[in-house]
Order: sequence, then C-alpha cells, then structure tokens
Amino acid sequence: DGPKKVVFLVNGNLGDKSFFDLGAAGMKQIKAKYGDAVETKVIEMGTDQTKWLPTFEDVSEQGFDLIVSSTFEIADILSEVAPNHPDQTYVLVDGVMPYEKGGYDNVYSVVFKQNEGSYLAGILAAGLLKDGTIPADQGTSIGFLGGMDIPVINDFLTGYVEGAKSVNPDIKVAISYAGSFNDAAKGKELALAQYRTGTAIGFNVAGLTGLGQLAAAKDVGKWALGVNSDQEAIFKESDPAMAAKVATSMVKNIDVSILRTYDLFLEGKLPVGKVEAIGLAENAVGLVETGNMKTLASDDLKKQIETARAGIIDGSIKVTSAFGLETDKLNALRDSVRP
Amino acid sequence: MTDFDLASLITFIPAILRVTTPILLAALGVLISERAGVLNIGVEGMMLTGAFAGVVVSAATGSASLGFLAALIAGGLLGALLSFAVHVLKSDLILSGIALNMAAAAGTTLLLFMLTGDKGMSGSLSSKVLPHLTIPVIAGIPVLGTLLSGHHILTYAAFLAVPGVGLFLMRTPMGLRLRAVGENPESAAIAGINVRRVQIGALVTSGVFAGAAGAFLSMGYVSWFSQNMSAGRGFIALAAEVMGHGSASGTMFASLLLGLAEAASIALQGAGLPSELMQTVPYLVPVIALVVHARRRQRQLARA
Amino acid sequence: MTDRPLIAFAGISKTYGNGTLALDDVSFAIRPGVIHAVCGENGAGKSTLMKILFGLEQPSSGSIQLDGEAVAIASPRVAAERGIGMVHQHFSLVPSLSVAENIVLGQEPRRGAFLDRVAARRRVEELSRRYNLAVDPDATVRTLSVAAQQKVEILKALSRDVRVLILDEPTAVLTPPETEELFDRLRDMRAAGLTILFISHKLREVRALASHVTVLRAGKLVGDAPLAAIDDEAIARLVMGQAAGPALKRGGRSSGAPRVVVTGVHLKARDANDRVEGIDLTVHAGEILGVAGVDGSGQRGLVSLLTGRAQPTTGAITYEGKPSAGLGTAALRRLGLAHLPADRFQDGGSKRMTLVENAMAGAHRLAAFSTGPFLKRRAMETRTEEMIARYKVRCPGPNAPLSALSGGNAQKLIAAREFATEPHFMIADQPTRGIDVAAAAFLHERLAELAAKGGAVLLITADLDELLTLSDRIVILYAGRIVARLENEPGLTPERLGPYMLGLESAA
Amino acid sequence: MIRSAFASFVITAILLVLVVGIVLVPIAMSLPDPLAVLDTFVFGPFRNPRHTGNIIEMATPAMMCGLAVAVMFRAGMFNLGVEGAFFLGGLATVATVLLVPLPAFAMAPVGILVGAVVGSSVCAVPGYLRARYDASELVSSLMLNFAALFIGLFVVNYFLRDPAAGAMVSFKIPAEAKLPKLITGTRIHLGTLIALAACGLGAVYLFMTRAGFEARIVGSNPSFAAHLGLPIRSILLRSQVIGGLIAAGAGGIEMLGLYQRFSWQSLPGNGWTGVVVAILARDNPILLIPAALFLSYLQVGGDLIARNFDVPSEAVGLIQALVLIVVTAQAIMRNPRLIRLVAGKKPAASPAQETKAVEGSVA
Ligand SMILES: Nc1ncnc2c1ncn2[C@@H]1O[C@H](COP(=O)(O)OP(=O)(O)OP(=O)(O)O)[C@@H](O)[C@H]1O
Ligand SMILES: Nc1ncnc2c1ncn2[C@@H]1O[C@H](COP(=O)(O)OP(=O)(O)OP(=O)(O)O)[C@@H](O)[C@H]1O
Ligand SMILES: [Mg+2]
Ligand SMILES: [Mg+2]
Repeated sequence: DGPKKVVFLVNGNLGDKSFFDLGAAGMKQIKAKYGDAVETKVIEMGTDQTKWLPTFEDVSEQGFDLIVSSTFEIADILSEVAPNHPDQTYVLVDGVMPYEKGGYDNVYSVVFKQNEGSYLAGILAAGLLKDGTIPADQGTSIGFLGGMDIPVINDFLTGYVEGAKSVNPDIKVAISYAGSFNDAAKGKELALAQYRTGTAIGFNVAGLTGLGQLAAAKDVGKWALGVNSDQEAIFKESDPAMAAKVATSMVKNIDVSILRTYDLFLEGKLPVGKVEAIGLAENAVGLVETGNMKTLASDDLKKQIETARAGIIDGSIKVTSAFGLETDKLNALRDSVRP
Repeated sequence: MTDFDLASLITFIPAILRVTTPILLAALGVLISERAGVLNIGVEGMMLTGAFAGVVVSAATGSASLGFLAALIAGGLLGALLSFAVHVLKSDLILSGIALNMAAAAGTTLLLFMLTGDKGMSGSLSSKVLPHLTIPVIAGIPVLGTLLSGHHILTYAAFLAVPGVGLFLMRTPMGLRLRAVGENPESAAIAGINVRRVQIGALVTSGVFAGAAGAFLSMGYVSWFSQNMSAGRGFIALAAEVMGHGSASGTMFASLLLGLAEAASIALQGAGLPSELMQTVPYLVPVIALVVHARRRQRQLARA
Repeated sequence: MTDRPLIAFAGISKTYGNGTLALDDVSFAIRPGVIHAVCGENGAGKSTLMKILFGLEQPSSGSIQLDGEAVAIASPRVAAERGIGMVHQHFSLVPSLSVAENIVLGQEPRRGAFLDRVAARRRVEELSRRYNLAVDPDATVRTLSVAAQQKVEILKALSRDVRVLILDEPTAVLTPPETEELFDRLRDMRAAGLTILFISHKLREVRALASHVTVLRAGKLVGDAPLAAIDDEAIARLVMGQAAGPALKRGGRSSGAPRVVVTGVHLKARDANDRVEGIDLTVHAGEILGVAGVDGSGQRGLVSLLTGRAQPTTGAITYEGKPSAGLGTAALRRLGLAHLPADRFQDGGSKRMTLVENAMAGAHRLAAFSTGPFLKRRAMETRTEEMIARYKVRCPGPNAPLSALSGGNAQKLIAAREFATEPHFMIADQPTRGIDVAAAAFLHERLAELAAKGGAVLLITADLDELLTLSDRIVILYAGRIVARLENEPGLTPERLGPYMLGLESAA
Repeated sequence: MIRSAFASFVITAILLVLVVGIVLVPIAMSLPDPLAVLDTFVFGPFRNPRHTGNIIEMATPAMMCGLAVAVMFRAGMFNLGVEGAFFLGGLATVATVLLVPLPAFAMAPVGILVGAVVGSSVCAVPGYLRARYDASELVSSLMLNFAALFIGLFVVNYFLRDPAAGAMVSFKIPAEAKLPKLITGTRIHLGTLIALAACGLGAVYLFMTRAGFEARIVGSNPSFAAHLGLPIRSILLRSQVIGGLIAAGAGGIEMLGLYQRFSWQSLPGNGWTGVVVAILARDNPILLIPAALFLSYLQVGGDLIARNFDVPSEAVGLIQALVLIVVTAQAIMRNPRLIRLVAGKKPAASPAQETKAVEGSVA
C-alpha cells in the first residue's frame, strides 16, 4: 500500500516559536527521515475555538494514519471526536486525555515535564549570581517573564523557582506576566522594568512577547534565558551582540518527540490509550549546553546542574508541577521569592 | 518597587516616553485623518505593515534609513489603498479599515513566510535599527540628562511632530482646507476645494505616521518583525486621538496618559497583586481620566 | 452692453438619482450687466438650475453656453475660474472656522508655508467696508446669528473676482434697512458691469431690483420677459399657475385670557446674541403677538426659554397659570406647545428619515398612532399623506427621505406637523422663510385660523410685511430687552419699526 | 424595492466571482488541481451537511453581535463594547451554571440571563458615561473591552479554574446546561433560533415600536430630538443597554451552544465581526441574517480550501478582506446603470452619505 499519512493540527497559527512551530518542525523531521514512505501535512485551525471540532471531524474521515495535535484544550475536542472514530489513531502532545474514566484507547498522550528542565535553568541563573560570574552590581535577583498566568507557563515557573532556591534559599525572583504572546515591545518593557529593579538574569516563557527580553538584555547588558527552542541560535547570525546575552535556552524537544512517536507507531509500539510524561530522563527537555553556557558557567556550576539532573532522573529530587496546583499554593510560592 | 523615590521616578520617565512613542505617532496620523473626516480605522494594519517593511528593506539594503523610508512608504501606500476603497469604490470607511487590518495581518505573515520560511518572526534577517540620540551637553546634567537625552530618534520625532501637526492643522492653508473638508465637505466643495484630493492626502499622511509608529516597534523597540507585533496599539491610538478632542496637543497629552498608565502597570507587576488585575490599569485609567475631563468640561459649560 | 447673451441655458433637464425630474428642457438667456430674477414656487427647480450653473450638479441633458461658447462646469472650482460666484440658499459655511477663514477658504493668502491671518483679516475688512456689510472677521461662524451668517455668505461670494453673482434667496433673513443696503450694493455692482442672478419669492424685491424675470414652474420654463413688459399679477399667475387669492386682513381678533406670562426673565448665555436681559411678556389666547428685532437681539434665547430647552437664570414663566420652572420641552409640548423652528433642517426634522417619520415624530405617542409600545404604521402613513395633500408638499411620496425635498417643501411638511397638534401656544420662528407666495399665504391662514380658534401665537419674523399682516400686537427686541410695545394699528409701517429695531429709540 | 434588492444580490454574486477569481485563481493555478480548489471554495460548504451546519453555527453569534451593533449605531452611538460584552457574557453565563445551584431546566435560561446582564455592563457603562458626562463612548468602550478581558481572566483563574485541567479553563459546563442541538449531524443549536428571533424582534423594535423610532430620531439628528423634547440621555442609555444585553446574551449562548468549558484567553473577535455584519446589513436587523450567513459562508469555504489544499490560511484572510470591501462598494453595488441593467428599473433613492453619519457620531 501507498505512503502513510500523518497530519499535524495547529489549534492556533504557526509562528508562535513554541509548541506549534516545534510540532511543525517534528513533521518535517518525519518527512526527512522517511521520505516518500510518508505524506505529512500541517493544518492551521486558527484561534476561533469553535472551528476546531469541525476540523477534527473532517480530518478523522480523510484516512490519515496518525493525527497529531497539541495543547490541553485539544483534550476536550478529542474526547468528543476520538470515540466516534475508533479505528483512527490520535496523538495529543502537551495534554492528557481523561483516561481514568475509561475509553480513549485510540489516543496517545504525551506531556513534557518542563518543570524539570526549568529546574536546571533555575540552578544556572541562581548559580551564576552566587558564584559571581554575574557580578552583584548587575543585580541580585533573577527574573521570570511569563506570557500569561496559566498552568503550562507556571509549570516552567515552579521548576525555575525551586531550582534557584536549591542554590540559594533566599533568592528573589521578579515575576511578570505580559497578558499576550505576540507583543515583543511589551515583553521588552516588562524585562527592562525587571532589570531596572535589580534583576540580573531573566527567563522568558512568553512566545514572541518573550523575545523582547533579549532586546532588553542587549540594551542594558544583562542576561536572558530562552525557552522552547535555542534562542541564541535564532539571532546568532543576524544579531550576534544580542545572541551573546542569551545564557542558554531551556528546550522542549517537541519535534524530537513527535518523530519518536511516529517511529513507535510504525513499529506498532505506540502506547495508545495511555499518557507518557517525558522529561529529563527521556531527553525531552533540557538546557542548551553548546552555546554561551559552555563558556559562561563555571565547571562547578555545570557539575551542580549534572548532579541535579541525575537526582531528578533517579527520583531523589521532586520538582513541583503547576498542573493541578491550587492558585493559593502557587501564590505562596511566588510570594516566597518576591523581591 | 515600594521605594518610589525621585531617582526611580526619573528612571521611570524614559519608559513612559518609549511606551508613548508608537501610540503618539499613530494617534497623530489618526488625528490628521479624523480632522479630514475620514477616520482611519486601518491604522493598526498600517502600523504592522510599516513594521514589516522597515525590517525587510533595511535587511535587504543594509540601511536603516532606507528601511525607515520603506516603512513610511508602506504606510502611505496602505493609506492610498484605503482611500481607493473609500473614494473610488465608495466602500464603507469603517468596514474598509477593518478589512485593511485583516489584510495586513494576513499579508505580512504570508510575505514573511515567503521571504524567510518562518511565520513567526524575522530573526534570520539582519535588519537594522534606528539610533538613540545623545544630546551633547544636556546628557551630562543629572536629572535633565535622563529626561531629555538618550531617547530613540523616533521618540524625538514623535514629540516634535506634535507642534508640527498642530501648526499644520491650525495655521496653514492646507490645514484650514483639511479641517473644512472634515467638518463640512459640501461647503468645502462649494469653496472650490477638491474634497476627495484632500481626503486622499490625509489618509496617505495618516498612513505615513502609522508606518513610522510601526518602524518604532521593529526598528527601535526590538530589531525584528514578529507576527501581529502592533498588538492593538492602533486602537489605543484611536482612543488617544478621540480623547485629545481633535487637537495635536490634546492628542499628545492623551497619548502620554495612556503611556503612563501602561508603564505604571508594567512597573507594578510583581507588587504581589494578581497580574490580571494589574493589566486592567492601562485600560481603566483612561476611562477615569475621560470622565474627570468630561465632568470638568460640563461644569465649565454650565458656568458659562 | 452687447446683445450677445453672457449665459445661455440650452435645453437643460435634470433628473435626480431618486427619479425626481427637477428641470425639464429649460432654455433661456441672460444678458451681461443686468440683474436677472428667477421666480417660481417651492420645488420649481430654481436652486437646481443655479447649482448646475455653479457646477454643483450636472445636467442630465442640455448645455450651458458662456460668452457664446459651450462650457462644461464640472465643479465649483471651474465655476469660480469662469468668474461665477454663488450665495447659497442653505448656508455653506464651516461653523467652527472664523469668518475670515471661511471667506478666504480655497484661496488663502499665504506667508511662507503659513496662512497669512493678517492679510485674511484685512481682506475681510476691506470687503466688508466696500460692500457695507459689517462682520467681525475673528468671530467663529457657529456663534453668529443667521443674518450675520448670510452676510458672511455674501462676502464670501464677492471675495472671488466674479462677473456673475448668483444669489439664491439672499434677503430672507435681512431686516429692511439691511435689505435696502444690499440692494444698493447690488445696483452698484451691476453698474460696475457685474451680472447678477437673483432668486426671490418676493415680487416687490424682484421689481425693485431686476430688469428681467424668468419663471419656472414644476421644472419647466413658463415665462421669460423684461420686467417692464409684465405686471405683478401676470408674474404671480405664471408662478402659481393661477391668480393669487385675496390678501389676509390684519388684526380684528379679540384676545382672551393670558396664556403664557413671562416675568422679569433673564438668561445668561455664552453667546451675547442669545442673552435675555429682563423680559416681561404676556401672550393671550386668541392673539398673534409679533416679535420684531434685528436677528440676534435675544430671539434665540427667548425661544429656548419658552420651549423649555433652557431655564431662566432669574425670573419666571407661567404657562396657563402654572409655573413652568423645571419643565422640559416634552412636558411643555404635552401642555400644548408647538414650535416652528427657524432652522428647519437643524432642529425641525431629520434629513435621513422619511416624510412619514418626520411628520409623525412627536405625535407618534398618541393613541391614534400607537397601541402599547407599537406604532400604527398604516395610520401614520395615511395621516402623512393627508398632510402632504393639505399642505401641498411637492414630494415623491410619503416614504421619501426629507433630504429629497426642496427647502420650501420641507418647511411646509414641518409646519404641517406642528399645526397638527392643534396647539394652545405656537411659536412660529421665521415661519415662511424661503417659502413661495402661495405657500406663505397658506401658512399665514393657518396661523390666523389657529388664533381665531383661541390659540396663542408668538410670531418671530424678520419679514416686516408678514409681521404687520399677521400680528395683533408687536413687541420689538433689542439687545435682549423689549424696547417697544405697539398695537398693530392700520397706520403702522415698517419705517416706524426701524429705529426701535436698531436700538435708536425706546418706548417701553 | 424587491427587484433592486435582488439586482444587488446578482451584482454581488458576479463581483464575488470576479474577486475570488482575481486572488484565488493565481494561487489555484500553482496547485495540481486548480478547479478543485475553486470548486471547494464555492460549493464545498454545501456538499456536506456538517459544513453547511458550520455556516449556520458561525452565523449565529455574528447575527446577534451585528444586531447589538446595529441597535447602538442606529441611536448614533459608536459603542465598540460588543466585543467585551460578548466575552464577559460568556464568562458570566458559565460562572452562573457552575457556581449557582440551579435545577437542570433553569440552568441555561438563568445562566444566559445573568450573563446578559453582567456582560451588558461593557456597553452600558460607556453608555452611561456618554449620557451622563458626554464622555466619548468610543474610547471608553474600546478600553473597557480590555478591562473586561483581564477581569474575566482573573475570575477564571481565581474562581472557576479546573485545577485538573492543564490550561486556564473553567470546570466543564454541565450537560444539562447545554443548549439542545436542533439537527443531528451538525452542531446547530437552539441559539440559532434565538438569534433569528432576536433579529426579527430587533426589526420590530427599531421600525415598529415607539422606543425604536425615538432611538432612530436621536441617532439621525439629536437637535431634532431635542426639539421634540425626547429624553435623549435615557434613550441613548437604553439603546446601549439593549445592545449590551444582546451582545452579552450572544456570548452566553455561544458558550452553552458550542463550548465544553470557558476557555477564552483573549477577546474572541466577535465584536468586530458584529461591526462588519452590521455595516454589510446597513444596520437593518433583517438584512443581518443574510449578511452573517454570507460572511460565515466565506469563512467556511476559505477554511475548507486552506485545510484541504496547499493554500495558506493567510491567503484566505486576504480574499475575505477584499470581498468585504467589494461587497460594500457603492460605486459598483449602487451604480444606477448596473442596477438598471440587471433589474431593468430605476434604482431607489440612496440615503445620503452613510459613512458620514458614522463619522459624525465618532466626533
Ligand atoms: N506641542 C506644542 N508645542 C508648541 N506649540 C504648540 C503645540 N501644540 C500646538 N501648538 C500651537 O498651538 C496652536 C494650536 O494647536 P492645537 O493643535 O493645540 O489646536 P487648538 O487650537 O488647541 O485646538 P482646540 O480648538 O481643539 O483647542 C498650534 O497652531 C501651535 O501654534
Ligand atoms: N438632492 C436632491 N435629490 C432629489 N431630489 C431633489 C434634490 N434636490 C432637489 N430635489 C427636488 O428637485 C425639485 C427642485 O428642487 P429645487 O431645490 O431646485 O427647488 P427650488 O425651486 O429651489 O425650491 P425652493 O423655493 O423651495 O428653494 C424639488 O422637487 C426637489 O424635491
Ligand atoms: Mg487645544
Ligand atoms: Mg431653492
């Protein structure tokens, strides 16, 4: 029979520099690896949520072998569509089906433990301050710039704060939310406000808004931490001075995991009807260690990060997740590090 | 952020000016169109397109000035396009403006994708930025230096444009004609003025201002273009113009107020209040200011 | 003077977008250096023809020849280049601009890139002196009285180098001395070689000024003759298609109880022209009280007080014995107030709404036209059709927008609405401004009839013939005060009123 | 009347073919099967009942938001609060059905009612500020839209958030609260009937009631309204409250009709759609229905080609923008010669300069 058909449904628009772009990159990797044996397709469903269900229904009838989509919101859509198409296989990235209620034997969910990767980012940020690599006159606290006050963003925050606290229990973290994912100018302004009030290094988790932090870091000569993809690499060619201020990026290898999903699917080993949570152990999240970090971080600090990684993998270190965390508890965590 | 001493207040001022700049530039554009009777709802789309053109052309030519020029031209062309829809096709003004915004959002993303293979941002293009200006002597003076020196060139341009636009509207023959056309097109036509030509000119000029506002975002604030990066500033500019009651100075004060509210909400992030509530500040302050202002006007009228 | 016509209309027809045939194959010629009058009923097509000559409308067919050469007048700009100026029936000023700005608009004096305000002011002052039309160049037009705006209009037309001046009902709101002055100036201009096209419903003015008259009726040319060759009655017959009815006899009514009593009323207004500086006034049932005065002597303030749009700063108004303090327009209208406003399109109606809607607004809450919250559209339409028929409103139909009506016809419809409520107290503010003779006579009958039935009428008018024809008593306003109270006895003439109106005498 | 309206429709159809031709044909030509692309765009929405259903589902909030805009525009109010009212109405409806213990049958009606009342504030507050202080309703409504968004997000985060969910969304809307589906195989729900009824009632209100008549008088000439002694302020306020109630009610209906949870994290854009629909329909409530259906048809057709062919969704956005401009192009649509050509009859009078009226109310 002919080539296999895989489709990735974007419940928004491409260009977010985050899950959607990474998902599309995963489709490219599948195509690159399997060539003519596979047909891949990416469909943008847009931001109008009422259009998502009809698109899933259409696509489910078009004979795809694998239908991939991402984000938690899609779980609700799949819970309506998947039972009606028992022969169709679905993959939900960064979201979980309510398996405990039974059913959904045709959906494979995979979630990323971004809190684990962020824990390492927190160690790096706090460590750079503690060991004086970033001198105290640049600032004494670290920053976090979130797109919105929502669980998937806060999952980065909890790990980041806990990682930093593991280095310095008294660390202060300036936390801002932009309220938008595409306003780079506002992201820059928020980052500048943090830098102005004593932040020396900040972590942006805000899509296109977050990139504004890089411009701010360049302007004031302080430091930024990228997210999802290697943000140093984005500007390496076009703006080396800015790229030089990205200490590292906490990557979330959605692309790699989508390719892995397809590999497993071909082998007949895809664990449908289940959720897999992948993190440091699976190399699904982690820090970019080949860029600025290589020269910036001391060997001690790198060692400390390695130790933490091992601890998380072997379970001796537990990182709090924002999923399922009550608002009160989250507020308590944020209050504990307020500058 | 509790220590609101003079020093932190002064460091706060450049932030206000930065936030105000794109709003003010766009609002002056809206002002010109509004006084000519053709309210430019498409300012958001023109801004976005200006931001895009600036980046692409400066990357292609290696020249920030050419990029900036392209941003102005792109905004002006969209103004001409809007005026084509309104004056030649005789489409509805508001609807054409909304359609233009839709088209600009889609068109810039599409072109970006065609040029870079990326729909999100232009990070792979080495585009140029416009400079910040240090004013020789003043820069050295403690407080005054922070206030007056070191801002982006377009920040100076925006504030200098205020008396420029004010003078243009109130003191030049062209401005007189423009106001006459906006207030009473039939009378203007009777006076031998080509209403259509004046309105076309106003929309093009309005687009040029919007293009400059866009260039500030992509060649000032940051050094790249990203999807929908105007992020609603065009509508804020529309509000600023209306709050300014049709005068250039009023528009400037309204823009400054909006900028101040936004900058304050940014500075107050991390004060421990829910971020959502902090984010309402930039939108509630103008409403309150509007009411206070309107009440004062009412009282003045009542007293007169 | 040559015999070659300066302007020749050749077979001009005009059909408006809504299908109204406003002009039907009109041809006539105008010789240079004359004052040429154009007469006709409301809606006859006079303004349309002038707009075509001025480039504001394009003819559907036919052509215009200027100096024997066929010209296409595509816009007012072209008209101005050809030396044609026009004073419009409806104002064409920009309210927020100053007098000087309005006058120089389109041909501004410059100093460098800027408007030369000094030169503009000088130009206005010079014009104002030359034509003896006093205006304040720095005043904002919005604050001017209608008469003052009319002067600005005329100055604006004269400010261009014109050889042809079109005046579309320019005298409607001028006082007699002002009108006489204007006529003198127009005669001077003719002597200086200017050709003047003059539209008026007042035969007396036509005769006093013009040497030639063209009459239009329902879009057709029905008469074109030197004035020397035609008598008034013949013109009236041409205008109306029939002989005029007998003129109304003045006075002779007996007045009843006081209906509206104004005592010691003051009104502070932003605009000095609207201020009321202490007025005592009683309008009785069954009488018509005429109010004379140069426009801007406090009439607007008085009207806004009487209609409830403003409350007196001091003093009191009683309405059928009850104090009206705090009552708004709606409450007063319920008590029987009606008001024919001076500016018919600004206050009297809505151009974009249909005739039915304009005619029934206000009455729509009556039981005859609504059940519960709902309107009885059929009844409203029937009623409007009756009004249209009774008031002879020339219109495409009851569902046409008001904007499609000529000025006079719109006024008739609005009058029909205000009379329909059988008011106890009617304020008629310039009720026949711009209305043709027949329609004016008709409205005069309505006012007289209303008074005869016991209604109280306050008539504010700049037309002293009208004032003297209708009023039982006359008060004269000057600077917000009553300077004279006169019984309208047979000997009273416009000349006697003049000195009071100009504030030269006082008898109160 | 009917004939020239019909002529307008024929002209529209011809124009659309032209526009789609100009933009889509070059794109389609670059693809393997250009005819299939055109075919899908034009006829695709009617091939599958589900897609036809999508048109109607999408038109439902568009009609109601258009009605809300039309009611306010007719009173001369340039209130853009429909966007925020729709959002807040949806939120308050969901909050009511989640937090208030209600018998099953009362959930939807009470929820929508509460949603309508709460959400209407985004239109009513600017309305009040305008009526009371003469403060520009354009500015305050534009600003309050965003304020409503962030206040709404705060409420979701602190009061309605399902901690078991991985996104900032409310708990699930109970099944009993959902609006019943009308046609199996589609998602068309009771809300569509409500929207149609609302448009009918809107026409009755504007053209057949005293209150609507008075609102139109105020909207078309406030001085005339003052001459008549109409209570202008309360009429202005009333129009904006009605507009707000309709818009917010639409938000609630949308939630209970099509959503499982409250999950908006930004303004959903229905307010702008409402403005577009109202302008297309020239503020006529009955014409809102075809206008909304037309807009949704374009959307569904565009989505279908973007989904099934290599046509970027942005190209579809461009086509839609162009179509909007062309269908309101009076130079073409109301060209007397064209209309005569199609209808064989003289065109009706065109109300003078409608754009001017809108501008006037902005100032
Ligand atoms: N920022 C400014 N700096 C210096 N001069 C200004 C400035 N803004 C305006 N002016 C001067 O004031 C004049 C009035 O301009 P402006 O735009 O403020 O109109 P305005 O007369 O105040 O309008 P309004 O009638 O609404 O009050 C201008 O012609 C200019 O000479
Ligand atoms: N813009 C228009 N659209 C449609 N019909 C119009 C328009 N302007 C005028 N008409 C119609 O054309 C006819 C002639 O109007 P015109 O204004 O020329 O009359 P007129 O002789 O000046 O009357 P009046 O003495 O009342 O000013 C009238 O029936 C009028 O209703
Ligand atoms: Mg001012
Ligand atoms: Mg006329």
